[in-house]
Amino acid sequence: MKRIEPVIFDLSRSGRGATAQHPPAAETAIPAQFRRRRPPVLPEVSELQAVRHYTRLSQLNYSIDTQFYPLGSCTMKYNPRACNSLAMLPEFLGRHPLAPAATGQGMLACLFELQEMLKAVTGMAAVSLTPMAGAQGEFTGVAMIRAFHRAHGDLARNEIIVPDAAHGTNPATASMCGMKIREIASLANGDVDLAALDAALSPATAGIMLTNPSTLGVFERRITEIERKVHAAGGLVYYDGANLNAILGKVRPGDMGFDVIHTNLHKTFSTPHGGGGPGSGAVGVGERLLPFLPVPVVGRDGDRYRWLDERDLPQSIGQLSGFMGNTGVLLRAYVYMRILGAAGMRRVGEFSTLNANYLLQRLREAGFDAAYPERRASHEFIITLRRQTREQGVTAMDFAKRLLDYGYHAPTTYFPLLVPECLLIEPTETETREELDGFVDALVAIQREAEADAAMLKGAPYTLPVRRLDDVRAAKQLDVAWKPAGA
Amino acid sequence: MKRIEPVIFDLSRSGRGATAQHPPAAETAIPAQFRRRRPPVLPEVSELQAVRHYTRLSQLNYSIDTQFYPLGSCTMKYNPRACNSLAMLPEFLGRHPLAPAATGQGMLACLFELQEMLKAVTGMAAVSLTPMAGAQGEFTGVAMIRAFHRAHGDLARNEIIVPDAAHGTNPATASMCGMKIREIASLANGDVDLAALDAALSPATAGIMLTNPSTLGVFERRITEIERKVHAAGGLVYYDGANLNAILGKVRPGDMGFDVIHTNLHKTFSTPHGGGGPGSGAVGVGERLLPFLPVPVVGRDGDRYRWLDERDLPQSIGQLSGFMGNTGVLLRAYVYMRILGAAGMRRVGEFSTLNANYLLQRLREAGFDAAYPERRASHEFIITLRRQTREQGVTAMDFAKRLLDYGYHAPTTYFPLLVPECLLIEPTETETREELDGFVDALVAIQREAEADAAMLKGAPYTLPVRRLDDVRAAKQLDVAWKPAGA
Amino acid sequence: MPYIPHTDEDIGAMLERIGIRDIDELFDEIPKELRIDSLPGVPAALTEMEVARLMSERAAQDGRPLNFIGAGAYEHHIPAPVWAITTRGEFYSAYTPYQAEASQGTLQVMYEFQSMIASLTAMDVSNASLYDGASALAEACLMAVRAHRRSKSAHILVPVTVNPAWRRVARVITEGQGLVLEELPYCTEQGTTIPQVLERYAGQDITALVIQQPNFFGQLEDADALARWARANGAQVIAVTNPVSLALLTPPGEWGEGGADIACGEAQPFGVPLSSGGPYVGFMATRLEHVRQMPGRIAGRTVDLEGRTGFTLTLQAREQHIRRGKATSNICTNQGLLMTAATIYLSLLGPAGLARVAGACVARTRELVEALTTRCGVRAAFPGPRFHEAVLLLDRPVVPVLESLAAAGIAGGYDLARDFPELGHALLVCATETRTSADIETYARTLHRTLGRAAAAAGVRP
Amino acid sequence: MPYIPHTDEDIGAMLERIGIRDIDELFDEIPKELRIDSLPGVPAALTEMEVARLMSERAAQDGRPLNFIGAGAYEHHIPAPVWAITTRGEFYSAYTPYQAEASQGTLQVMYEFQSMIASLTAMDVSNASLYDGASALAEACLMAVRAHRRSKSAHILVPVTVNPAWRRVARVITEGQGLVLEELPYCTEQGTTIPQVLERYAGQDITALVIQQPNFFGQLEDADALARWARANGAQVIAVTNPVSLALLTPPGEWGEGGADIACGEAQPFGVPLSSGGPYVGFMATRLEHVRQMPGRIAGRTVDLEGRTGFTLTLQAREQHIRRGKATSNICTNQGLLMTAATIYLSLLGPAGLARVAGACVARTRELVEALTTRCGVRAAFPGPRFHEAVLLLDRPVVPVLESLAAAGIAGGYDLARDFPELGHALLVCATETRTSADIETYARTLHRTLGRAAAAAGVRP
Ligand SMILES: Cc1ncc(COP(=O)(O)O)c(C=O)c1O
Ligand SMILES: Cc1ncc(COP(=O)(O)O)c(C=O)c1O
Repeated sequence: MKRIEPVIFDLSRSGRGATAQHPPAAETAIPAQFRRRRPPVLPEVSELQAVRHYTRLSQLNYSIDTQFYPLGSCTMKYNPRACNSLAMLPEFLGRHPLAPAATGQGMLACLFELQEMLKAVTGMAAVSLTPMAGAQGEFTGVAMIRAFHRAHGDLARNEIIVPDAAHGTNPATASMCGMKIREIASLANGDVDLAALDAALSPATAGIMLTNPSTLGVFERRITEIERKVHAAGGLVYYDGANLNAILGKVRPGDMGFDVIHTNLHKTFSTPHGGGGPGSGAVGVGERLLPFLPVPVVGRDGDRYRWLDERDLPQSIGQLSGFMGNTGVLLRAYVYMRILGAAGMRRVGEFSTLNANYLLQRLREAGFDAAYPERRASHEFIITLRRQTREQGVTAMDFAKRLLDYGYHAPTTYFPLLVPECLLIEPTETETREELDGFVDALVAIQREAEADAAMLKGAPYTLPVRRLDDVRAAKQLDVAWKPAGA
Repeated sequence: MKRIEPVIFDLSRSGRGATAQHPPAAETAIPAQFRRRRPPVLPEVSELQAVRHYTRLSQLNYSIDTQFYPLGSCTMKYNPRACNSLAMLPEFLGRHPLAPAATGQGMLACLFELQEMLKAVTGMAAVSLTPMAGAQGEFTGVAMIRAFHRAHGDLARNEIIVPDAAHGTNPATASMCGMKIREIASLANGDVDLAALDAALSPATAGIMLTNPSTLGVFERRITEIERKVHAAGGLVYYDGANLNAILGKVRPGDMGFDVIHTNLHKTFSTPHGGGGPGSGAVGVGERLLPFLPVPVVGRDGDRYRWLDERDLPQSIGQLSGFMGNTGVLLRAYVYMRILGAAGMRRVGEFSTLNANYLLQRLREAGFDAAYPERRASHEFIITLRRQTREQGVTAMDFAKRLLDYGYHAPTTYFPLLVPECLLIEPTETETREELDGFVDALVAIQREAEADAAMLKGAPYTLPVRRLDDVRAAKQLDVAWKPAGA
Repeated sequence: MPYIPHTDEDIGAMLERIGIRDIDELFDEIPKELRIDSLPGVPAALTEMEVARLMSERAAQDGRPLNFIGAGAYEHHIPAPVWAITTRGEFYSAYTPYQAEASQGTLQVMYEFQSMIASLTAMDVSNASLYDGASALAEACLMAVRAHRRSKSAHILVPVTVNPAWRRVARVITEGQGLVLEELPYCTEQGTTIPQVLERYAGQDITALVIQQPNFFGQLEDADALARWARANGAQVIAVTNPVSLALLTPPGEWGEGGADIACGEAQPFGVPLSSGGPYVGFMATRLEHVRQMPGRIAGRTVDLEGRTGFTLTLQAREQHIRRGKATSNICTNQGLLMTAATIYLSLLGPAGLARVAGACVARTRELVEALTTRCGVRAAFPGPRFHEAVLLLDRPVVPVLESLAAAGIAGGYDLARDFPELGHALLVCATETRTSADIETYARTLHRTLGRAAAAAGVRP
Repeated sequence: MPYIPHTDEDIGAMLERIGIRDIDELFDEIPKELRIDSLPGVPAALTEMEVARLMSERAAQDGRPLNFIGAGAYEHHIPAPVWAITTRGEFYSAYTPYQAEASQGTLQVMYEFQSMIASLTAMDVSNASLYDGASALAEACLMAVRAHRRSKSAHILVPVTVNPAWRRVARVITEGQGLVLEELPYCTEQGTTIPQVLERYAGQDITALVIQQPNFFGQLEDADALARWARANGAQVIAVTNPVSLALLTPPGEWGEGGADIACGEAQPFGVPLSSGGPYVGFMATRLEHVRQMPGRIAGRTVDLEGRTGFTLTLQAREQHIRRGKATSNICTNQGLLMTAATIYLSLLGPAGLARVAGACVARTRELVEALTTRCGVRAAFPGPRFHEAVLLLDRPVVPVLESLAAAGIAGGYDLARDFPELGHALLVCATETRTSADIETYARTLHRTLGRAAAAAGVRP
């Protein structure tokens, strides 16, 4: 009976508008040959209609602010509101990126200090803040590795080694950089198969991309061995720091001998995910890659800050965004790090790990199967529902959809690809024990439902704004842009 | 299955806290005799828990931003977001009320111009912005009337005439001022009964409080006659301007000869209702009451603004709030009025009236009974469900609760008291024709439901966070403050 | 047409449906001679962009002076979540929760606020806000008269150490009902009310005694002794408190042996910005036995048709919309949104955080007093424990000093000359947890310079 | 412990359940020699209040200069509802909508954004954002190579009138895959690309031609002629546009006869603040036939089990999380929140409002150019129609002039010396609807003074 919210275009009426937002008409004198013949079809709605529409749409979402959101690999922790409001002070928002550095000393001071703090927590020699997300950070890293080999005349090194558990962006990035991908297997215990690594190393090896703790939810125990092997083979070592949350303040990639790392500020440093972004994939480098760092980087001359560019860093791989990356995201991360401080950052690693291991323990006691039962969980872990699929015919997807009915966002499903029917569960340090206990209760209840009436689970969710959606139809009968009726 | 949101105290755990908000501990050295023995019981929750809790609670509300909200007498129009963000500029928020006027010239300029605009739209000689809501505006008005008679040595005038259709605050205010209330009847056509007025007038008459357009949703046609009669009897005339929205820019209380008016800035000038306030009940006065205006008032000396107080206005009734009223609300109203401008204000009157009359017409065509069928609607109107109550046994309450299921907030029910089973419906000018049509469709559908299954309606609402609530129990088994279990 | 959605087609169709030709016909019941067709005096419309520019310029003009004024309104840090959530449309643009089922958010917040206020004050029940602290005191006086059935005098004793603006407001609001608010003098050495002054009222019909703790000067009254006297003499106790102080100080409900009958005050310090004086949020709490005399909205917990917990407005028979001329007050619209902010604030601070805020206020004000008295040649007017603010004595009129501080970007305090001439050149200053040592240093340096320069100009040695 | 809810009791109970004694044991799989126990280089924690003070001071230090810079980022009025809604927790703190049923809000916004971009560009389909305009151009080049099956050269012609920063970014991002971006010179008299320069590529295997309209100088290119050449010579057309201009200018989908193949650009002007360069929001649209080559998220409309309309991510087989090394791009996290802001912005502006914004930009920039050329002795570099910005020629190096304007609170434009030395002392200026005549007057007056004073100092007559 309650209305499904229509598409904004369906609310549109010719001649309506939020006119308080329309500047007065002006004479433009653009010659006819350049002029558009028909105006674009955009919504014509009142301000109230727009406000009501988007407010209602927002209410259809699950989010950290409303639900526990244990999406593995995504670090859905509380995004402190102060980070938003302080990054959105009018002076910061109003500043043009090309305005003279003299009018941006306050902002640049924050970014400079952020660079320093990221150096400290990663143990790297230098940091560039410009990559606009993790994947662009990866791109930056691989591009620097490429530039390093080129600078050494080592043109044949065009292979990147990637463990099979890697996030999809790792191989995608390698391809984007024109590299060949050598995938290597993981062992049954979650560590990388060193024999496979040995076999993969060759004079063509440009480097390895390693996620640690890996997306299997475990810390790679032989990390220094891997580092040494790759370096010995002439390759460089790349650290996908997306899971830095797990080890923050406990162990540093720089100390493991890595040449480059990207960090997802939108994970570890709690800038919001915004329903798909923005992020920031700041990269840190060791001495080897320092000359290749992307520009711009914030430098300090005496007590003045300024952006360093290619003129300062002539070997830089160059620029990756129109200006200097996602400054607003960086300011949010800066605020977060200042509020946490050194001790707070260590606690992030500790309590995210505590929460994950507690949750894993409770789920195992409740009869769920850990994918790596003999391992400590990092800040996340995997349970596999292979048994349930075999016995009750209910899949990880069914559990996930049913969890939504219980008021929890689902964990990551079907990733990493090598664990069948898996749920990758990351509670983060900002959730309470009660919330974790409630989640266990829900999974237990669903397990009972599966045993009693598996077919019911197939129909889940039941209480969300829509029931399970037809993805196949979405791809086949492609409708990705609204068309006026009859068009 | 989805959790009802617990009371925040039930989320509390001893030792938990949103510690980013706690300043460092300091030595206070307060002598033991003054010290509290047990700390107060306040929630101990994390910042995320608080954010999640109050975000979820907010989603349980209907509001203008999410629903059509045709609550009669309340003018639930769109509250432009700009009014909020511009009133909340950091300099305005941070200013202490007792800081020297030199540091508040920008704010005072806004309030001074607001006074001028309110004078212009009400047609009064002067305005004070200090009353903090409509009812305090009424109090101010009656207190000024009292002061006027006293100043004229007219100590016997202690009766206030109030039509039976009046809002409850009118008689309550009169009592609060120590006045006796003479209630007079309305005619079947919605106008005041002049014979009753004549009978009520006497040497004890201090004044009359008149709402126009009245809460019956009609304009008092013999307004000037009433004004003349009361003035002739030595009384003063008070204009309850809560319904000013209906006549904005079309007719002015000052031109009708009124001595004092309060306006609800939180209705006509669209400052938000905030789930119960704040408001502002700025009062305008004619020449007679000018000396008695409450302080402070913004004055201008050359190009400087300052607050005028009792030293400037020695006959003032005095001060009604700790400082100068609800400044932040006043700034919101100021922004609203500047964006509307003179033409926009006239349109408020026109389109709120158009929407009401259109909606009334459509409902009448759909078979609903207007309480005052021969009258034009003002910006609101009454339908009575007396017939439905008689025929199907469903009440105005049942219709109201069922409307919630249809995604509409209910109109005002059972007010004014003299129309049985009434709905007082005020659509406001900011709603679209489609929204009004949808509302008609819902009422028609409910009428059909009433005919088919009246008992079902008694159980409404069905789709809200709770079903119909037990008000009797709430009053009998009073639970108005959380107690720890076992306390 | 800003904020009006009607297209020409809409207007045409609507007029046709109503059966009229133009909108003006809808106003044909209004006497012709009264109708106007323009609004001289109201400027033409601006766009949102233009008004935003205007307001930004006016705000910039006002600046952000470093604030050391208290005197009833306090600058505290407001946690970022407070207003991010309070201004969510669902809170911001809702009405008073008349339809309980569609307003559970607001109603539950009210219930939580009431619970917090009751606990802070150690009273049984609280309402869900009054306009502000001053009007809350007025309402408390009126309520005391209603609640104290045996007392016929409507005679209330109000110490002069109670906020003078609030005393003025209470007088304006209560005089219509014939209340007599009689002032109790204070000790100009101690800055507090000496319980002995009450002796001359012994045996008289006194309806209530008001006690403000901490008092307007920031000094701590002997609330226990005052409350004991009231109880012994058949008078009710109306407590006025800065609720931040209740994190540390004995709550009104425990004053003397029996505690206060009514506790009221200003909850602005709980997450509500200074905002030039409002909107703020008055609070009031009382004993269960008096709940039916209390003004203002009250939310209660109850159950729905299915037995689920829910919240609703309760005891509405006290209110104007039901009881009309016999209501406990005329209040209708109150300060709901600020009440929401205060509730979120208190949830974020909790008992530990609030105690720290209170403690920091004490410590900072002490630091301020020390800095100014040791370095600027002013002296503290009163000894004895104080909270939040302090009275300083200058050797010259306060206003010119404040003006020159203002020119240096400092809001230096509140001049007591109007209300307390007997104190001489007295300045009320305040430092909350928001003032750093560097801020205090800035104040001390600037005041030193100001006094020195003025003195030099006048040929006086500081 | 900021943002961590664990009480001592929680910790004890959790450790016990896990069966360990302290949290450090959880890290026992990490080689001991790697573990650290402090973080020198990271300062100690501050409270939110302290950081708020710090950030406010830093913001105040930066001030709010009057801005006349464009060059790829534009100051427009942002309607108040845009960020009030965008920062609602449900949008702000949600992830990419992997669980469609619990993310209908975000998904529908994506669908609406795609619809708006498709309509503005007159293309069939759009994605739901890329990082920014520069990286969108890079992705467009890579996509063109994938989409143009017949072309083997990966050779793309890029006029020098395309934003130089974007050209740099495109080069960095595409060089790994061996793309060759070849620069096309422009006419230094007209400030546009002369279609004739293309003649020397006739008959060559050119994968695509990039056309930026309006170009980096704000001048209007003969997009029709350029696009026609591309089509006639078997090259794809990659359109780069400021989407505000599309309210008035021929959209890429209608350039020449066949229209562009890919349209991309920066949607920052749609409600996204300047914010020192980001986060912004790149967009990309294409023809239906190329949709499977497009990078980025796409939301599609479908039905649920009960046949109700709903939205879901679609064509995910293009993306890295499915296709991994063979994906159309490595992009994962994108600019969802800014996409949300842009969608709300466009809903509030509508076709009429956006046309007015575009028109005001044209008119204001014309007014600015007139004021500066007639009063300050600078001259416009190029004739011909322009949009949004203009190149001015000075008689002396630009940087010192900009610095002295900055000292007067004016961000006076962008120095073209680095990228366009052939133009001499060239300054790119811009005025949007946010600049008033008074602002332009302020600029003209200040520039006049600056040039005069500098000239006087150097003994030069202006
Ligand atoms: C392990 C890992 N690496 C890389 C990424 C890519 O980061 P982004 O989404 O910011 O591009 C992610 C994000 O999901 C990830 O989980
Ligand atoms: C006609 C009328 N008068 C007076 C009032 C009282 O105004 P307030 O609620 O602002 O005190 C109202 C508010 O509902 C009203 O409708």
